[in-house]
Amino acid sequence: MTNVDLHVKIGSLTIKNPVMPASGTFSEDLANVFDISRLGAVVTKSVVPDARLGNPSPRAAETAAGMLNAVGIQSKGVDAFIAHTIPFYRNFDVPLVVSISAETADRFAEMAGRLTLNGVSALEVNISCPNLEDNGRSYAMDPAQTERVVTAVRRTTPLPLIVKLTPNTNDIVDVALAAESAGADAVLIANTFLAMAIDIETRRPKLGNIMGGLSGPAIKPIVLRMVYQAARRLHVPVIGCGGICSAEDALEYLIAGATAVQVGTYTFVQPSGMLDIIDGIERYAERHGVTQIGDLVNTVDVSQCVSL
Amino acid sequence: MTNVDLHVKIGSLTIKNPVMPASGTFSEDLANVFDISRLGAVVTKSVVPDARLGNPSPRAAETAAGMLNAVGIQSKGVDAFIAHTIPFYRNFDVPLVVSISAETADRFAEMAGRLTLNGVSALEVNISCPNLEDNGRSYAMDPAQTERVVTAVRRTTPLPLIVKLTPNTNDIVDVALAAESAGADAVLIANTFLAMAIDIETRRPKLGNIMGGLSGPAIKPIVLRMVYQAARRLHVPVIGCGGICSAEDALEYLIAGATAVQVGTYTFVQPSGMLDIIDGIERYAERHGVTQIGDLVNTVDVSQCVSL
Amino acid sequence: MKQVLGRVLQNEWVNERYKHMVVYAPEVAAACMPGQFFHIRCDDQFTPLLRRPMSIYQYNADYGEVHFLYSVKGNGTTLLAEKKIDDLVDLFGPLGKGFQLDPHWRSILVVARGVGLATLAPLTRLAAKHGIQTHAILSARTAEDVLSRAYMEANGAYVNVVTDADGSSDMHHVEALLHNLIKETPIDALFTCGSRRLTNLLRRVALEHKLPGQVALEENMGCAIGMCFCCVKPFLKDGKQVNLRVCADGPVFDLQEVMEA
Amino acid sequence: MKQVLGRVLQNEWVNERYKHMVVYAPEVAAACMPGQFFHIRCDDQFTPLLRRPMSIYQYNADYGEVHFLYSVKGNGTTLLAEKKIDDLVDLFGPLGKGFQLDPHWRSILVVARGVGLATLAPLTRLAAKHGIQTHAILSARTAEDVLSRAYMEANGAYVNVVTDADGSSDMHHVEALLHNLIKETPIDALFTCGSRRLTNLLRRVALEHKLPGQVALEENMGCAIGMCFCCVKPFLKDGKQVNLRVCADGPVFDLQEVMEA
Ligand SMILES: Cc1cc2nc3c(=O)[nH]c(=O)nc-3n(C[C@H](O)[C@H](O)[C@H](O)COP(=O)(O)OP(=O)(O)OC[C@H]3O[C@@H](n4cnc5c(N)ncnc54)[C@H](O)[C@@H]3O)c2cc1C
Ligand SMILES: Cc1cc2nc3c(=O)[nH]c(=O)nc-3n(C[C@H](O)[C@H](O)[C@H](O)COP(=O)(O)OP(=O)(O)OC[C@H]3O[C@@H](n4cnc5c(N)ncnc54)[C@H](O)[C@@H]3O)c2cc1C
Ligand SMILES: Cc1cc2nc3c(=O)[nH]c(=O)nc-3n(C[C@H](O)[C@H](O)[C@H](O)COP(=O)(O)O)c2cc1C
Ligand SMILES: Cc1cc2nc3c(=O)[nH]c(=O)nc-3n(C[C@H](O)[C@H](O)[C@H](O)COP(=O)(O)O)c2cc1C
Ligand code: FES
Ligand code: FES
Repeated sequence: MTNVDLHVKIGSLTIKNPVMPASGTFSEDLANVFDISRLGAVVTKSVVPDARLGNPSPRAAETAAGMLNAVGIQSKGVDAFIAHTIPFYRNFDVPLVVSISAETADRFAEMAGRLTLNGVSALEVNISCPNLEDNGRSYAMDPAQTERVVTAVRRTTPLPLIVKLTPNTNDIVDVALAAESAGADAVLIANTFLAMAIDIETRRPKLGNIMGGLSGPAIKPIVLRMVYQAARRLHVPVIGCGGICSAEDALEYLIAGATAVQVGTYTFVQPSGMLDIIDGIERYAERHGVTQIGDLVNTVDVSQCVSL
Repeated sequence: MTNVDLHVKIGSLTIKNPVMPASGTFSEDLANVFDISRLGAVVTKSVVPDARLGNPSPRAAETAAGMLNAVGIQSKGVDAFIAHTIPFYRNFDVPLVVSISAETADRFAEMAGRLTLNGVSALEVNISCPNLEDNGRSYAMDPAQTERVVTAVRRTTPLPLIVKLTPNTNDIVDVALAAESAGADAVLIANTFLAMAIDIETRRPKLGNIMGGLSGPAIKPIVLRMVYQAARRLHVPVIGCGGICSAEDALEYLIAGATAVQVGTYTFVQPSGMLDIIDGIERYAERHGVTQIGDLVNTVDVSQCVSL
Repeated sequence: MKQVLGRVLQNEWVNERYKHMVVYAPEVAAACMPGQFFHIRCDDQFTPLLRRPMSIYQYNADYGEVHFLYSVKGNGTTLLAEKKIDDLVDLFGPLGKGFQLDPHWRSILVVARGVGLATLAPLTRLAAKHGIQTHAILSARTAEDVLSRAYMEANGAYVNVVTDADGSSDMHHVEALLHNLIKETPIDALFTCGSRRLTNLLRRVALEHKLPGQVALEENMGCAIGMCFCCVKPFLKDGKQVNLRVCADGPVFDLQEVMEA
Repeated sequence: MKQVLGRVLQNEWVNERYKHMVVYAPEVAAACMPGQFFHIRCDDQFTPLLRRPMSIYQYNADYGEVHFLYSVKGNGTTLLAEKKIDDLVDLFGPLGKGFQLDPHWRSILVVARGVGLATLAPLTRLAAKHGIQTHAILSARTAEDVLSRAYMEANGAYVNVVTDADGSSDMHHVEALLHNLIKETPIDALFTCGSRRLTNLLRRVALEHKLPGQVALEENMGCAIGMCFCCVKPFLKDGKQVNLRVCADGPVFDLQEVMEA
């Protein structure tokens, strides 16, 4: 169609364009809406070792330019996942990224080992979900914990590892460096912000779980800043995720330093929005004479700025 | 006018209603728009020891339901402040809260001492401004640093101390507890989130300072969560600040545990918006049979929720 | 399911709180079933960010029309209410599993209140097509608030109206009415929507009379197509709790399996 | 300064990119001065969140009218462009310090391009009131794009049009034109707006001819009344850099003090 080469590399995995869905906001169902093989990759909802019910309802609430969710991880467990989900994606010509989550490093490693299967192109290690740990804490809040769990996972699989970080930390760069040094092939910035909303008439939290994760356009400027800070320091690719709702948003992330992006909440707003984003990136690249999309990554021009 | 008593106490200071402006979003100029003595208190832009130019322009950019600013602290210094600003407010029947900022604990303490003056009702200790410290770091990212600076300030002034925290931390509760144990009369949650935006056509950051602080409705759910977490653990009052644009928003904060609130960005949207918020709080209290507004504080009902 | 930009043909107040919107959207009008819904984007800005689920109130494949009957309550529905004739409205659907009618049934009993009146109205028409008689108990604050009465009657339903105004909407009275109707006519199945109290009542009555029943539920939604698990409610299947998605496993569920109502 | 809800009397395209909006707002129309601006809320949602600064293009105290001439470029101005007659628009103003005219002057020279045409138009009228003759150089892409020509001429200005289309807007050509005009007529002061290149040029010319000058600047704004220091630009006062607020210390500044242009 055009002269722009949109391929990017995430470790040993090459994907045909830098746009993929965010874990938990995508499933087989979207194949009913558009041809999902047009995506750079597909990413599953985080799968956990055993079947889980997830959190009580209500699980979603809306905020200004954002949404809260406290789905937790409702999952049929890894066995059902291997039996049903992986085979489904064999019908599509698109790399499958499987997001995994667990409550101990050992179980993380065990999951990674079991999921090192034909048809799985990469693993996304979700050490950041704010709903699973005590008081919203997670591995990815702390560099040492991050290093520990990524090291364990690295031992059990040769698949490319994408480590998904939490934005609920005061030093994203240290955590990202810890993930990198433990063997991550890419870091994904970021999961949702721990947040809350209250119904003032009933005085009850709007989520059954009291707190939940904030996603959507509201968070974009914060996550973009984190991607910028991390990309400056890491050698492995950074994948950006937070509030992307347009090609312009995705391009902001690429320019800030992301090699690829994930789109979450926007798919709820525009079910086929990811395709528009891919097309828009391509048009921008053409207009700006960018022949390989990777040439755009990390090109933010701060020469006229005073550094903070 | 009504039967609702809106007074609240911040340490030894009693204010006539729980609504005040946020530092940096208010100045003498607003007295041209409405009668500022209707506010619970007025709060000055953070004043620093010596005159400063602040950051390069552009200093502001807009984001989804939010804004970025990297004003830095443009200030005429504390001498000019004492000579001109404090006398101005003597004409108004409203408590004056002076926000102070400095780059070392000693200078913080020195400023607090100098500003312990007739006409100053409380000091707000801004240890959270993300623009002043290296790579966006600030005292309030760390409990030990917070304790150190608040202890120093506490020694030089008997005025009520409101310690303003940053949301750029992974444990707001520890930092708040540190401020409390060092002698804070209240903690103010929170300042802005370190964030960024890029113009994709020029590939330059939208702020002259590269990064800046995100404020406005976008951040409300995150800050509200922090207020909720801190209020559960502290004995001193929590003041909530982040994205408040309506009486409903202010009430959400009170119910979550804030004794008072500050309004920042919304004053740019509706210059007299704080008055509508005060009126709306009063109407809600009347409708709900709340006679003393303090009775609403910390009344969030989590009995039907599963705790995170 | 499709995402289409429909054109507003009508958007009028039917009483103080409800509006009736007719959208020209031939690409989707033909696929609608009673009990299904559309996920509607109320504005192209990000406040509100999410779409709003709205039941299909009426649909007409020949005219390419989809109708909604909605209560104007918050940000999203207020923006919907502002739409003028010829404005475009972004519809995604039809979504979810609708009501199931067994062709052997001869008559069904429908009990509705509030927005449930919108959801259950098209069921009457489908029932009529299958030669099934609808008996309806429509509950509202006042007689004027009973929105779908004319539409249901035009489709052959026998309608009983109960109101808060004359006290007849009281649960005891409705229960008595239900028992009476079931005694007098050979009711084959019960249908209801939304309200927790009505659902509880109907479940009890259904159990007592050993009748099957279906209920359309509501829950805050994210994706509306089964991906995000935001909209789940707890159900009882074979004695065990399962969390089912209102958008994809419902919004219509077996009355006996509902737990939370 | 006041915050008022004005009523839109007119909102029409004047060329491909610009619209002319007339708002009925008698509470503020009487207080307007050329060079001042209003801070306008384009929508009552939070996207966009902030108000947008817009120069006063014309004002008429007798009719209670305030006019804006705006280029439709982003989210805020697109929403403004959607306003229909009788819609309300939330104005805060008039704000800032306008142009200063010395009653002893006999003629002024105005050089404008783009939105500067809106900002400088009312100056001509005020000058005329004071018996001061305006000479204007209006620059645009094409002759049709020169928006305020008729309005300025109606207020007695001598207008020179330069365009990109015929190459006459080239800086060298404009500079020559300036020198010529100043030689031929007794110009007392220079005025311009916005464009960096024009400002630089005018500053040089003003210095050379020892003429005073004023320039209206633009910067992203928060509060627009001097509180937040978001809108500052660097200026040279007595040889030292100071950061002045475009909203409160300007938007009109002494041409010689501008640093960044
Ligand atoms: C399957 C289904 C069918 C529905 N059909 C109808 C109908 O035909 N007519 C009608 O008037 N209403 C119907 N509703 C309810 C309707 O979706 C809500 O009234 C609407 O979303 C409120 O939006 P708002 O912005 O005006 O209100 P707000 O209260 O401002 O909404 C805030 C948030 O809460 C969510 N929300 C609020 N109430 C509900 C609710 N009852 N269900 C789901 N989410 C909610 C909104 O989606 C939004 O995210 C239906 C709901 C569902 C789930
Ligand atoms: C004192 C003053 C007077 C002005 N007068 C006029 C006028 O008469 N006619 C006219 O067409 N324009 C005028 N402008 C510029 C006008 O304010 C911007 O074009 C407008 O804000 C763009 O808004 P947007 O949402 O359409 O664009 P966007 O590009 O979507 O705006 C994004 C953000 O950038 C800010 N922004 C973008 N451009 C400017 C700018 N040039 N100045 C300040 N902020 C900007 C917006 O306020 C907003 O926060 C004036 C600006 C100032 C400061
Ligand atoms: C409803 C919902 C469910 C989510 N579930 C998961 C999950 O299971 N695992 C995970 O790593 N992230 C999960 N996320 C986080 C997203 O993958 C993504 O990181 C976040 O939403 C930010 O991106 P966005 O702003 O584009 O939505 C979920 C997000 C939402 C909104
Ligand atoms: C333009 C601007 C300048 C600010 N300057 C200061 C400051 O000098 N000192 C300070 O403590 N906080 C400052 N803040 C932060 C606000 O006081 C407030 O904490 C923040 O904006 C969040 O509240 P909001 O969402 O209501 O705006 C500033 C905020 C803005 C928008
Ligand atoms: S709304 Fe996403 S699964 Fe139902
Ligand atoms: S915009 Fe706030 S000082 Fe100018």
